[in-house]
Amino acid sequence: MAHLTQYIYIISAALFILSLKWMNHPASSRRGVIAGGLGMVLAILGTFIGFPGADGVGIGFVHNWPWIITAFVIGTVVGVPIAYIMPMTAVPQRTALSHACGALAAALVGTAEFYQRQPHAETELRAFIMVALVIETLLGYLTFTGSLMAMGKLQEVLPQRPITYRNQNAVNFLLFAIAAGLAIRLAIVPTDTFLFPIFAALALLFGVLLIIPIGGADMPTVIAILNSYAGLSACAMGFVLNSRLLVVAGALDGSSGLILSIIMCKAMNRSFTNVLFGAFGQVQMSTGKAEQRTYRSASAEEAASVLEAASSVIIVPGYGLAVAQAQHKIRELYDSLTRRGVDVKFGIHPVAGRMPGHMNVLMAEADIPYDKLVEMDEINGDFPQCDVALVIGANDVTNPKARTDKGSPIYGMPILDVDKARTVMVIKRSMNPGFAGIDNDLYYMDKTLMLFGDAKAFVSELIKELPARVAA
Amino acid sequence: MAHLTQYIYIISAALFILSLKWMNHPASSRRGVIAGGLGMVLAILGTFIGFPGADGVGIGFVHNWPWIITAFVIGTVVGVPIAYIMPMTAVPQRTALSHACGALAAALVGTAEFYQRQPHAETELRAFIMVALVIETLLGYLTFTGSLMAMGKLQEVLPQRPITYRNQNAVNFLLFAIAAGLAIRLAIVPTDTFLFPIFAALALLFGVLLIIPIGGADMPTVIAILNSYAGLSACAMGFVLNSRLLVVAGALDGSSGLILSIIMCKAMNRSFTNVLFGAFGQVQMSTGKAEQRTYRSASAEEAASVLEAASSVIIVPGYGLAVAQAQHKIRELYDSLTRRGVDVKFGIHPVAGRMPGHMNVLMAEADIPYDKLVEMDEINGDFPQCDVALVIGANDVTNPKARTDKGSPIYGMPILDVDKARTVMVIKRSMNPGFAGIDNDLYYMDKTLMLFGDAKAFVSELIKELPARVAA
Amino acid sequence: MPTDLELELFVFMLATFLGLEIIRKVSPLLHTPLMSLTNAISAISVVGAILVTGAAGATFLSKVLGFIAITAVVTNIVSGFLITDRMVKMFKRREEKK
Amino acid sequence: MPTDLELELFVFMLATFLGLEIIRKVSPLLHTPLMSLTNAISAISVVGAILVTGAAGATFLSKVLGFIAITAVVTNIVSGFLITDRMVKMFKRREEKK
Ligand SMILES: NC(=O)c1ccc[n+]([C@@H]2O[C@H](COP(=O)([O-])OP(=O)(O)OC[C@H]3O[C@@H](n4cnc5c(N)ncnc54)[C@H](OP(=O)(O)O)[C@@H]3O)[C@@H](O)[C@H]2O)c1
Ligand SMILES: NC(=O)c1ccc[n+]([C@@H]2O[C@H](COP(=O)([O-])OP(=O)(O)OC[C@H]3O[C@@H](n4cnc5c(N)ncnc54)[C@H](OP(=O)(O)O)[C@@H]3O)[C@@H](O)[C@H]2O)c1
Repeated sequence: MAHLTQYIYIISAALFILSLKWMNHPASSRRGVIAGGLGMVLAILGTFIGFPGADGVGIGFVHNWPWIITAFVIGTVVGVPIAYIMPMTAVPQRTALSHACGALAAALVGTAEFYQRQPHAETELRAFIMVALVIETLLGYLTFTGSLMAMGKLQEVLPQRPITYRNQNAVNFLLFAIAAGLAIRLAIVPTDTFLFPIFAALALLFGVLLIIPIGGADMPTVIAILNSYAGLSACAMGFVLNSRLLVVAGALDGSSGLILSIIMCKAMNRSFTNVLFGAFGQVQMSTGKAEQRTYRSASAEEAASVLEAASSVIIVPGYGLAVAQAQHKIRELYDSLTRRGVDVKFGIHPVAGRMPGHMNVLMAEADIPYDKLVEMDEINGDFPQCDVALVIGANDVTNPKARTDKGSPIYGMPILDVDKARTVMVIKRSMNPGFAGIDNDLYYMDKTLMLFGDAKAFVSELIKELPARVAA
Repeated sequence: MAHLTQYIYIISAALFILSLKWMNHPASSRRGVIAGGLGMVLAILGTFIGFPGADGVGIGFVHNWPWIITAFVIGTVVGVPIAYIMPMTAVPQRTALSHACGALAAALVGTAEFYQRQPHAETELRAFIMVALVIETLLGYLTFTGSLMAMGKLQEVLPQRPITYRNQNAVNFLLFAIAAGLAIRLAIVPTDTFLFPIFAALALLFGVLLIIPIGGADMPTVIAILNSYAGLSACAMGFVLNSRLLVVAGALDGSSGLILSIIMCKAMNRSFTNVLFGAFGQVQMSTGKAEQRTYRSASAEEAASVLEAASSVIIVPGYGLAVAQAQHKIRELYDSLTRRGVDVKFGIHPVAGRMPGHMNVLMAEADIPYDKLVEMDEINGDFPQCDVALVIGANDVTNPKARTDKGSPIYGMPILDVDKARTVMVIKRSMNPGFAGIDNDLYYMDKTLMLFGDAKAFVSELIKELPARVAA
Repeated sequence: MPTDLELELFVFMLATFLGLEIIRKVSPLLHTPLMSLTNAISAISVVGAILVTGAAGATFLSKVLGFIAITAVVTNIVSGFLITDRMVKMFKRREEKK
Repeated sequence: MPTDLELELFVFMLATFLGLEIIRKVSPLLHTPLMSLTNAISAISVVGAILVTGAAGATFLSKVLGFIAITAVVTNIVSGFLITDRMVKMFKRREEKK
């Protein structure tokens, strides 16, 4: 039976790979999810089938069934509602929570193995196994608390702004150095069991301290990095348990997190270190105040008449749309304009919203066909020929300062060229700056109309105005 | 030391992977070749270092140094001149030859292992090892003779046309069935040593029979398939010797051959089975004769005046260019036209020539910058705006029948839309058909000028005419 | 003969290269579902959690830690695959209704 | 514990996926050098040939077959890498001379 398990694991790993491969296109993505789920079910069944006997080899029986079954039942009972009740706007928080769960599990398994193997420390906690084990638990515990902090910030339970104090980086570094020192000591002398709880506590603390100086708006990047850590932790578990399946799944997760964080950093024109140690949001917040400048604002009625006269409209959604949960209203607006023969497209910036691809999911949730969601590089050529660019709750990703003002904190970040459209309309609640805390020159252009109000409420009004005008 | 070897092997495998990765662009391709070479040197050194002792484990010494060193010296002495003397037009033949060498080596190693391990057959020729071993030798021997046949056909030592006889596929199948039967028997009873030579002989024979019914022009696809077999054979050797490095390198080679043959089949709109069992070339050869149709031909002088009047020219190279070795002359033509302010580009069809990418190598050899070599899908949009399409030794890849004539053997094959250019000029020696053996409607169009002559000679004349006309 | 460490390192190297290649090709449209999918897949640590909890000689500590671990990852598996499925189902090319 | 076969199958599966991903991305410009490069890489069977020839108890047959095998693959290694290098060096973006 143990051999059968190995073959099942090979199939399971292949399914995980196919699963990610099929995510390369929406048309095959559902197949991808099913392949992944099947791989997981096979892996679990395979593990039960191939359970080693008391002597560590051959056919055996799973012990402690009640514990295992209860845990499976609880996990399922908790998991199903999370999946179905969670609104799409809360996906970033849910992702952070599940990183926390995954990392905790890895850390706890590592801890259990550490104590369980003590009686045979000589053979079963050899140097390389201990190295893998301390990496597993270190990453596991710090990702656990780090992800919880990230979740708190995204859910706005914790303060969004970075919390900084003097010598913060030095303190963090010192803490990390102590934890690393203990880890090395444990790897050399695995029988020093009393050091383990201290090591674990330091890792947990370090996870908290690592996140508090990072602003709420940087949480998406942090989540991707924590994703990577959680994957590496599962990978390390694979080294401890000598399981290739774990190594492969962990490595896939690790590389995914790495690539997503690189994509995000690039789209924001920032470096890893800047995200992790920059306390970016806070510093800029204060530079927002400039001399009084004039802008034009308009009512929903006026805006509706502009939209109606247009033959092509590009809608640019941003973080404010997610906050206002306006996706379904936007779909109504899209329908209503399309019915009038207006050509409507969506310009999606890679870091609009609070997670890479976040806007795509929200628009898809509202049943907007995905071929209307156009990536930044592709849509930028279309703005000069477009009659109206309608910006809804987006700010930084449309700021022309990124192109021109070398002193600006967002200088060099690629943006949507909204300012090249014939007319620009911006729905937001005030003249307040966005995440980067800087003024947006777009709002002061002659061709720009500011539409003040909550995204959802304003779009509803727009929709109401549109048919009225047709009747007239 | 044996452990060091394992780490060296990991690095070596990583270098092979990087090597292929860097082939994704000409700018990094040299780095790719160097990485591959480095990986190979490391692997060889690692093997010497980690040689197992007489007991099969631990540090040991390499025996039979004189044999090994002599073999290395001979291999090097033979290999260097091949690399430097081989003209680029003969690359397909060289590739076939090297597949033969690689496959032979795999087959011989498998054979040696088979006899060497006989005394310990019980433990060292267990079922799975024998399965791998017979796969290794079967693929190795048949690829060896198959590749030699392919080389003979490409070098035109052997007749190009397919050799067919009644019940050919049945005979081949029977032969293969016997070989497979012996293989199974050997896998079950590895001590039946007398069966092995029969098995090997059948595999060698099968390689010959497999290739003779395939036409010379299909050899490129055959070579890619044999490439795949050679890789799989190395892979099987990895299973026999329990070496992951061999498994990885073999799998990389195997997938490369597979993908290249798929690309070629797609570009010809044919299936694998059609290539392997279709005896394609011969059947069509006879359908070439049609009623007399009129065409216009022109002299080099007239052609030169047309070229000079043009402001944009697309040159379409084909198999005839390789035959005539005209690549350097074409470079001169390119220079001369460019100097006159004519915009010159090259339209490269994926299966022009005798190997995928063959035309690119020839053009690169003549120092034509690779950004002027445009792939089919990209250049097809440019033909309608192009003054002159100059076809040099290409035929099938420009035949409009592929688009229109459902009965044509090349129907559905994507072609270069040469017929959409304002003027078409075709350099070839006669009105004879190309590989597919069918008439080319292109030649009978009103806007087409036939330029009869050997590609190299005719282009030389063209070049001579060009400056003369400027002076006039 | 290679040790376990050497084997696992080899596998790790291959899987990392593969992961980087594959993820780089994922459509930007799907980056959010991708994140929840990889997260669900990394819940493969359920294998380790089962091994720890179900082992013949599992101590009480192992059972408790393993129990928490299984609960946590099964939550991830269930919610991860289901929510990813919910997300990708939303992506439609042409509008079906109306 | 997994057997050798199971380990190698795992590695084979990974390497095949990786190969397919990577090769698919190779520029069509470079398909000819790609073929000679993979061919040179598959000459890694030199490792097997050395093991056969250099083994302590190698029979005369093993030595002869191994000798031929080494000669054949070393030819492939040397000519394969050198000719590929010659080819890729030819690919230039801008013309240097003149
Ligand atoms: N997506 C990612 O992966 C990611 C990762 C890290 C960082 N970020 C950062 O997040 C930012 C995203 O840019 P963005 O343009 O989408 O957002 P933004 O620059 O943060 O601007 C959002 C705008 O929405 C408005 N808003 C808020 N609530 C609203 C409501 N209920 N109704 C209408 N408007 C509302 C706000 O203006 P008012 O207050 O005036 O209404 C604000 O100016 C970028 O700076 C990016 O670097 C994103
Ligand atoms: N590249 C690959 O990977 C590959 C693989 C498999 C099959 N193929 C097949 O090979 C064919 C390639 O198409 P192609 O258009 O390049 O070649 P083609 O259709 O074979 O035509 C070559 C033409 O070149 C002319 N020619 C021969 N020697 C010449 C010389 N010395 N000077 C001038 N012209 C000469 C011949 O006409 P004259 O005799 O009148 O001079 C012939 O019509 C396709 O049918 C393709 O399917 C290619």
